[in-house]
Amino acid sequence: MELTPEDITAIVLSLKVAFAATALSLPLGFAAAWLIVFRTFRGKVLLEVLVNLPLTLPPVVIGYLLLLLLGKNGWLGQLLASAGIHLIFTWKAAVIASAVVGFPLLVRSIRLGMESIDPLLVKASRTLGASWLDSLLSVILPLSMKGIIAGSSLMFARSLGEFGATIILAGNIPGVTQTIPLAIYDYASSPSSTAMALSLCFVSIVISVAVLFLHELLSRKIDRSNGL
Amino acid sequence: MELTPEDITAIVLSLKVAFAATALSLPLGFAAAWLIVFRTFRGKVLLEVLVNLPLTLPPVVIGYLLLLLLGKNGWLGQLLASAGIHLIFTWKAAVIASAVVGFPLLVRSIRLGMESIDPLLVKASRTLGASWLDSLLSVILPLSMKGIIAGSSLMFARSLGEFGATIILAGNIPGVTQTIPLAIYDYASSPSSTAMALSLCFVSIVISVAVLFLHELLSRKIDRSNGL
Amino acid sequence: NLSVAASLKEVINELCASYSAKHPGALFVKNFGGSGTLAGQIENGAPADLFIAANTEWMDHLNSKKLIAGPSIKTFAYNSLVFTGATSKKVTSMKDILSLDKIAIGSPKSVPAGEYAMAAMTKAGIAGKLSGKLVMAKDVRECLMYAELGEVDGGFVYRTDALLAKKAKILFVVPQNLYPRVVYPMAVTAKAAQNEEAKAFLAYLQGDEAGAVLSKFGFLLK
Amino acid sequence: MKLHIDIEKTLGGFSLQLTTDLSGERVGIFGDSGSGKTTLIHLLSGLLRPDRGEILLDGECLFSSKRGVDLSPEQRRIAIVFQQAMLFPHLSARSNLLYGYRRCSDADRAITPESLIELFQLRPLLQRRVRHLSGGEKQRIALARAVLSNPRLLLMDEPLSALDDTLRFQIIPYLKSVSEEFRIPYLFISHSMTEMRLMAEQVIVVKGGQLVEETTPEGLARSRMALSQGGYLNLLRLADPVADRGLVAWRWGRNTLLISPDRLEERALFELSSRDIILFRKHPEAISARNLLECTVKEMFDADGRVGVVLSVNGEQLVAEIVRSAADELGVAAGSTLFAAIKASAFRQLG
Amino acid sequence: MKLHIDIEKTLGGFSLQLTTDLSGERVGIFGDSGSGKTTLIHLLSGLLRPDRGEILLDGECLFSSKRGVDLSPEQRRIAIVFQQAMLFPHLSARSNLLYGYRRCSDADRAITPESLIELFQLRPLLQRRVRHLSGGEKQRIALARAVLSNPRLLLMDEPLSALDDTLRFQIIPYLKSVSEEFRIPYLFISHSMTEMRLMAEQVIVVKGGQLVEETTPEGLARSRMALSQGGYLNLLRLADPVADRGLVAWRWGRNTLLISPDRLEERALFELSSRDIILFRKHPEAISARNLLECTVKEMFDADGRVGVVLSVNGEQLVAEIVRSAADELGVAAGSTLFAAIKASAFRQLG
Ligand SMILES: Nc1ncnc2c1ncn2[C@@H]1O[C@H](COP(=O)(O)OP(=O)(O)OP(=O)(O)O)[C@@H](O)[C@H]1O
Ligand SMILES: Nc1ncnc2c1ncn2[C@@H]1O[C@H](COP(=O)(O)OP(=O)(O)OP(=O)(O)O)[C@@H](O)[C@H]1O
Ligand SMILES: [Mg+2]
Ligand SMILES: [Mg+2]
Repeated sequence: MELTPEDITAIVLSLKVAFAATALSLPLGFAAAWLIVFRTFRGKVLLEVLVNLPLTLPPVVIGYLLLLLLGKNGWLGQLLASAGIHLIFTWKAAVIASAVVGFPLLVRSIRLGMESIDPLLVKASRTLGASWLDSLLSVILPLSMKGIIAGSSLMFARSLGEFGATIILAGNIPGVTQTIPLAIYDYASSPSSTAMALSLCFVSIVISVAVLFLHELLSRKIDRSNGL
Repeated sequence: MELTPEDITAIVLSLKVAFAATALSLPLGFAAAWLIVFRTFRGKVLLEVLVNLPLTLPPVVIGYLLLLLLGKNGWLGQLLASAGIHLIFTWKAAVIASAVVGFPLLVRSIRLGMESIDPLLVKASRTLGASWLDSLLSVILPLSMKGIIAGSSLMFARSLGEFGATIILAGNIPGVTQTIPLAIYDYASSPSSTAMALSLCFVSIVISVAVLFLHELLSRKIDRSNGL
Repeated sequence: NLSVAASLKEVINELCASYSAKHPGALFVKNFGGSGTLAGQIENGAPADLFIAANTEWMDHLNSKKLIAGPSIKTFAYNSLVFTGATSKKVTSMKDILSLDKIAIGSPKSVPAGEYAMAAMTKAGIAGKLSGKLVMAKDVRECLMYAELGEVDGGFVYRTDALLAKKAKILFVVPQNLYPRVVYPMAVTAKAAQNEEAKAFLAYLQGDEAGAVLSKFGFLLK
Repeated sequence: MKLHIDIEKTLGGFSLQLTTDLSGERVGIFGDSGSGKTTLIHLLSGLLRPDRGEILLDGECLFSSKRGVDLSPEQRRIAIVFQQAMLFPHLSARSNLLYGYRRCSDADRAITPESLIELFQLRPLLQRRVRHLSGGEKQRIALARAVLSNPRLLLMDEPLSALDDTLRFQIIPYLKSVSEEFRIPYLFISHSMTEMRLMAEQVIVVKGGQLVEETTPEGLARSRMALSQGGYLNLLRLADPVADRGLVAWRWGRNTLLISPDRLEERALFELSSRDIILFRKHPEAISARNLLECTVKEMFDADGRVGVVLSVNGEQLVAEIVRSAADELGVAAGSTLFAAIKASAFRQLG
Repeated sequence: MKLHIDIEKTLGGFSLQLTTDLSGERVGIFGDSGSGKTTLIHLLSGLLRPDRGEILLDGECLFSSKRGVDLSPEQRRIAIVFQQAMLFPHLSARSNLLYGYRRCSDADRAITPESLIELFQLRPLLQRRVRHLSGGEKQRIALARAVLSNPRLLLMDEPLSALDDTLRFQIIPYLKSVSEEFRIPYLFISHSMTEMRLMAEQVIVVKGGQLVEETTPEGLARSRMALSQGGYLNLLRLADPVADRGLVAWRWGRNTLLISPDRLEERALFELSSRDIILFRKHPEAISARNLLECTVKEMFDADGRVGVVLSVNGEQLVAEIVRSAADELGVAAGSTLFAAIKASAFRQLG
């Protein structure tokens, strides 16, 4: 097994993208889970559908829709462009693609974590003078940490494998937006470099196993510190 | 919004594939979850990694690996061929691709369901004369039904969106293996038929919303019948 | 910034390398993908200066939207359709493929090579008899992969792709009279219309040196 | 404290409708399970929103459907102590203790951690993990945590019922001293008559979401004497224990009581069931009961067929419970003299 | 039943090492929390695997590390009744009831559902959802379910401790009649001395995973008289109640006892604490206690400084508990005559 410098770049980029996508989604996923678990409001079903949508649509479609939204003519794209921000074709686009695709998995895990919090603990914090935001950060956040970690590891793993949405939104530019799956795609589309494709697959597997282990480790640690 | 007869075929095929993939994976996913939750054995970590692998690898890679395994020269493919079974390029291949890709999501949900079963209930059934298999079917299965339903709906939704692995293992043959995502891909590749692509996206979304609702409905019903 | 059809990856990489060697200041950012994907990206503001497509359809589409500097559209290269496979059966002409079990072509709706292959079969009068045997692939490379792995007896691919294969051999060349010419058009995007470097590279690609490289990879120059 | 409550709330099949004006520092809320006590205090603290009505605390409007006022829980400054301690499992004992204090504005910080740590003897617990605390220690921290949030009113929802008897009475003195030392009025929910008598000055009785009675703990205890397992529970404050042939002689006002040995403390609280007192008209001679007290009948009251006899024993008071036939036979009447026999083992030391 | 146990098992920091031969139909297992009782019955039933040793039931080897025998739980035919009923929540009461019966081979089906439904009065419950059953109903179903699996041995792990007092004693007669009518021997775990005395003929006491004592329920009760809150609990089987001026006169052998009214049944079981009996050397005249019994001292025993006085009352037996100084003062000795005063409210009806 040998890796070219380009492969190494792709691996580093993949890790960077997966990491950034996870970090970016965490606050949003946490907020979405909180809304779904602790709040009752109109349009909750809509939120649930929206959150779960990326799961159902093929990533290619998601990528295409994102391109329409964030592109030159998309309303969000125009907004960002007027602020001097160009996302398409940069590694940031890869981050956004991964983030959207992995979001439902993240929210589902955090929800499960939150659903096991005793609501009286939250109430207790409110009567002790914490505003809802304070209570969210000082009680709900630490107590749903297990779900957050599970969700993050799931999302990280999913991001490492994200292909369809990324190639559309970010392009397949070696050294800039070419993540491991895109590099594998490149290799695999030429019969002469199947071996290279397989080495990258192997790297991918090794990373995800490492993530799984890290997750087990962290969640055991949290079990211990919460005395569960 | 208009749908051609070919689109209708694709929709029906998609539903059939998603349904078959879910039905096929359920017993296996249930068994895998059971092994992980209730049993201690060597190689458990290996099983966990294997189950979670499809999450990390890009679907294209999964498709490629499945092709190597199930193809004419793959060992499993040869075995099946000698039994007169040819999977590749049939709708069954699409089922297998979807099943493999959705498997980690299914297992994770069933696990969460099983982890909430009081182990004493299982023990009680054993001392009442149930063998482990009997106890699995008469106690563990009905009590993890909520997780099974959540997992199935997740898996069904994921199957509806499966593209990367399917297109490699099953090809993109209209009327035979062309599911909704593949049809969208075909439409999207030509500048003139973007509108058709969007109608199919819309169908996809409608179906997944329906699945989400069905899931909510079923899991409430189970809540009620278990008196939780 | 180049947006290049994926099937041209190897040749473009080599051309860029040799250009850079002569013009040390030139820096390339290459994006490889399907022609439709690339066009969609350009339509939505992707920073591409030069677009090389695998067919004229998407080029025309962009041109009609005034995203391409119209006058700069040139032909990059031509290609030809061949039938390749690792089968032991004797296949030397369009008629012979009737004896095969499975044949891979690109999905005619989304893959130009598939469209050409379909046209050729129709013209040869065998399309009707093959309908159950065709395997539609996502792109040409997938066709080749199927052929290489022996999952199909053979497939219609471009000559350039067929030359990359190890196991699959070119069994016959599809007569040019059966299908429209395979053209790779290239153009500078509207945005880069005033970009001298882009124009210079475009000119280089039309030159003799580029021609030699293209021939090496199996492309036709006219 | 002046608390004006006039609220309605419907929850599923249950509806609460309650109007009352409470004043006084220590109010007990008594009622069967499901009568709406917890619902009431959730409404008061802002954790639940009444359907209609208003709540005024010391003149300030906390909620009013008419005026559209609805202060959030943190604005009301009403702390709750729950049945389970509800400590935050991810924080240390110290951080739990200071949770409310840290969120309290400087102006309101009348009570400081130091004083409470002293009073509640929390110092050795501060560094501990929550799960390494015993049930009683947890509840002590929870109580201190609530007090340190410097609330205007403390609501206690059966704060002791998850604890075993010993712990329960160890904590009661803390609860009372909190209110006294820091002038925090409280509402105290309990099913236990003894807790009620130790903790409350007045009691409201709730039933089916409605207020059915306003009374005193003593009145409540007497009216429910016949119904409860232990009858009327006399609470005796005893002092100066001295060992006496295997037993302990405690001073009870100007009397001495012989009691089976338990923990020795300078002063202690004992419980004695009205049913553990046997009355004689004449002095019985040799008797296994170690306490024989000469006493005068102060008054008598009826409770569901039983007779409560309020006795004066050298200035101290004791309620004995006898059946009607015994009352007739003994000729008990206000002013008559009797002998009360009590076994050494009948007393139960609390706390 | 003959049960030979000789096993070792280590679980984390806890290790169980137990060797005994039990015979008899009703064996109690007594021990503090954490002493290994549950572990022991899990080992017996095959839910846990001993590290070493052997278990023989009526000669059949259930487990032997030497011979490599380890029957699975369903092969052992040993049923367990747990502290919580552990009914399957997804099944109806009827399906729960028949769960074990359906899995029982024809040859072993000595007990039929019909007979048990009758005995346990389950007919009105059969169609109900599990969650619509009360705690006591659940436990009755759980017990019947275990019995209907036609086990060779029934293990009961504190089957009553999750129930309130009333329910608890409603169920005990069922438990006993099961063993008697269907000849199923049982091992019964409990912390309650009264349950032990009602349910067991012999008792093994477990401590720290070791067997520390083999005794009878009576021996156990006497030796622990001073330690437990209620002292020694006398169990009195009374019959033929007759109303008597607000009280109820029950027949106790050839004696009559006046007791505060509770449920009226032809025969009933009452509990009376040894501490609720006051002894006099002479007959006291007017007294509020409604029962004054003349009795003879049969024997006396010491328990941690207290004196247990075994009294014979017209052929019935009663244990009173007094302190040493009282024993001296009264001059109690075997053969002496005393008067025992007991208040009408001191009796507690069980079940
Ligand atoms: N969210 C709710 N939806 C429907 N009914 C409710 C809800 N919350 C409480 N109830 C009902 O309101 C009634 C009063 O409940 P509450 O908890 O106030 O009683 P409580 O007096 O505190 O009882 P306990 O002494 O058992 O704590 C109960 O019958 C309960 O079932
Ligand atoms: N799986 C386990 N791992 C480690 N220790 C265990 C395990 N199971 C039980 N123990 C320990 O074994 C000891 C005995 O437990 P066991 O449940 O048998 O006690 P018990 O006598 O039934 O107590 P109780 O009366 O509270 O039910 C306890 O100290 C317990 O902590
Ligand atoms: Mg309550
Ligand atoms: Mg136990």
